[in-house]
Amino acid sequence: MVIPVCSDKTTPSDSQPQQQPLPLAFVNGEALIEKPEDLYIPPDALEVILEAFEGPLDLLLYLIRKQKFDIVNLPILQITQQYMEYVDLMKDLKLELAAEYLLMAAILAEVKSRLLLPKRVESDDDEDDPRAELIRRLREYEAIKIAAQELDALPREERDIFIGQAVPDESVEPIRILPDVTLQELVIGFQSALKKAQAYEHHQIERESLSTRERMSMIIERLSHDEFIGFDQLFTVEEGKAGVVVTFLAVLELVKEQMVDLVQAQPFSNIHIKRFKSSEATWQR
Amino acid sequence: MAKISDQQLKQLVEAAIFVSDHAISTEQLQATVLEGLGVSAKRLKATIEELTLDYNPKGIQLIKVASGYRFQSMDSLSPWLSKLWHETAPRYSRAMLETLSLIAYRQPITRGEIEDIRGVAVSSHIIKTLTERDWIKVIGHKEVPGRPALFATTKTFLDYFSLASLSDLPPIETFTEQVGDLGEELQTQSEPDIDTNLDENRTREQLH
Amino acid sequence: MAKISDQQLKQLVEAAIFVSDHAISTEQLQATVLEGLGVSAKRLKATIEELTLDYNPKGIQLIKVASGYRFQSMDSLSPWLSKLWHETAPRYSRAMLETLSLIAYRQPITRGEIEDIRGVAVSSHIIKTLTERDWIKVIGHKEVPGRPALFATTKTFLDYFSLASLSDLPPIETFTEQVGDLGEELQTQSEPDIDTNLDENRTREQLH
Repeated sequence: MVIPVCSDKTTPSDSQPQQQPLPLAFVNGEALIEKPEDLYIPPDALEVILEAFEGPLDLLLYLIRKQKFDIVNLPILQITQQYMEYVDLMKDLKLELAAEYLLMAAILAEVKSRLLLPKRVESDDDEDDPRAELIRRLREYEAIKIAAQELDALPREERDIFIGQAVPDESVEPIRILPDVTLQELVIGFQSALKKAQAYEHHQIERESLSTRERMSMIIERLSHDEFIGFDQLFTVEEGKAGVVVTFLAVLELVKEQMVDLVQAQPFSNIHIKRFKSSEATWQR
Repeated sequence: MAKISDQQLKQLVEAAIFVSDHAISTEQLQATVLEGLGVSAKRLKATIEELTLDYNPKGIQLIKVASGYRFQSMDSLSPWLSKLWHETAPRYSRAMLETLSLIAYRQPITRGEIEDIRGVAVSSHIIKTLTERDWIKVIGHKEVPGRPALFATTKTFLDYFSLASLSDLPPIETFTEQVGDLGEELQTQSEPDIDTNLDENRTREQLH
Repeated sequence: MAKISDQQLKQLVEAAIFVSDHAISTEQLQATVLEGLGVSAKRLKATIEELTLDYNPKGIQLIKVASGYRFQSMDSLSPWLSKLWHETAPRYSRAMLETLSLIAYRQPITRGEIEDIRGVAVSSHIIKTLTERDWIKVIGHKEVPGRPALFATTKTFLDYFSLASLSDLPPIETFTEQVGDLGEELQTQSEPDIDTNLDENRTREQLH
């Protein structure tokens, strides 16, 4: 465990048990060590002190620890008396007195009155001690109070620990996540493009033309300027009749668009196709 | 790169931990910088151990916190390093620290249970601040009337205090010695092994 | 601390450069972490030189930039470190989608033909983006003056849209009816026909 660099020791009830008197509070920068016996404390200071208590349990613990009382043999009469003095002071100072303080006063009074009752002889174990529940709560609270101090003392970011970082070299480029596009967006895109093109309004595009268009792209990719390719190489047997028809239509379309050249040696022989060369073109624009 | 040499692996892991914006786990390393390099878990572990040793004498140390590995300054240097910033580190009120401790040590815990132990109401402001800092979160509801929220601490909380798991919190037994024989009572009260179980649950939950 | 050992000085300088939010100059080091330690400029320089050498074989390097010193990852590690971050590109503009759809439905098509239909120029950025994504490619040139490139879609395009072939694209007859409202919606909500797909609105976010 690392020794904490700094820890807070400013609150009155911060005390570890059986320690030297710790400051009750800091008033105008000066530590207030002891509360005068007659409980006279300048009102400003008292306010600071009382506000520093985290609640009735904290105040009780403070009283117990300050008087070095044994928590197991809680001297309930003295504690109740001292507690009530504080509560009265809080009232006098018109501090916003949380209901919890009054509740604790009631609990203390109840414990006190039960202690005054004659003890039953048959059982004198802890269960019957009217203080037991109060003692349990005090202990439980004290454990958490110390746990909080320990936690505060742990090395922590911002105060004791600083994170070491290096910058990535400029050549580090985040992986790009490209936007998603749906088929529907594509369709809508096409539709809106067509809407714009008034000239195309009458144009009916048929399903068939799609595969013809695809085949056109395919054929152009396969063809070179120099070599002829046989028509039968532009479709596969698996495509059947439809493949032949589509390929043929695509070739016709390409011829029409002056993108390919055809050669057929004799009727019914294989057709040979190559890319159209501009030098041989007789195009007009 | 099908193969990566030990030296390259060490450089890559070192650089990745340094340039990452947060502490980085071995799983995250495998899923990002080591993707496709076929580095075994064992080899990665050995690399990290070696790096930890390399940095031991240095001003900056390789530390495992709850959400992974990071480099952080040596504790002993903090008085000097803190001069790098103008602002002083935030201080936390006792009420906040006590509430946080109760959630850390007694999780899962309801606000009512916290109030019972502290003997005072827990202000909404505290719960809000702790939640906003991402130190605590609601992990469920207690099946009692009103179904109050059950609070637990997060990995961010552990990271902030440079802890790898809840079991690294100062053991509550050590202060019970000072408190008296409270230790036993505390132990019987708290549900058995709840800390460890919970920590594992949350680990799974928080992995992105 | 009146005196500081060489080792302590090195640790302190090293940690300060690592934890500082920015590159830090020797002047800034002297004014903050080294304040009151009486470290001469010469001694500090020697320390930094030693640190630079120490980090030479490591995954990160001590670098001097205009505003001071900082640690930076080795450039050769960049391809792997890049995987730590993801950057989300902005959604495609309407111009981009229209261009892509025209290439898909009317291929092979030249840029001029796309412009004729859309009535506006097609920005080079659109063609570049679609080409980089490997959705379109040049499959030849049209034998008209200027020999414009003929664009067609690629296999990657078909794969992305889970199409076996272009004939699986939704036939136009079926969508002309249903597209009605959607198309209008798209038109009303979309920005003027300019290409807003600029890289500056990229978001850079860490992966984990």
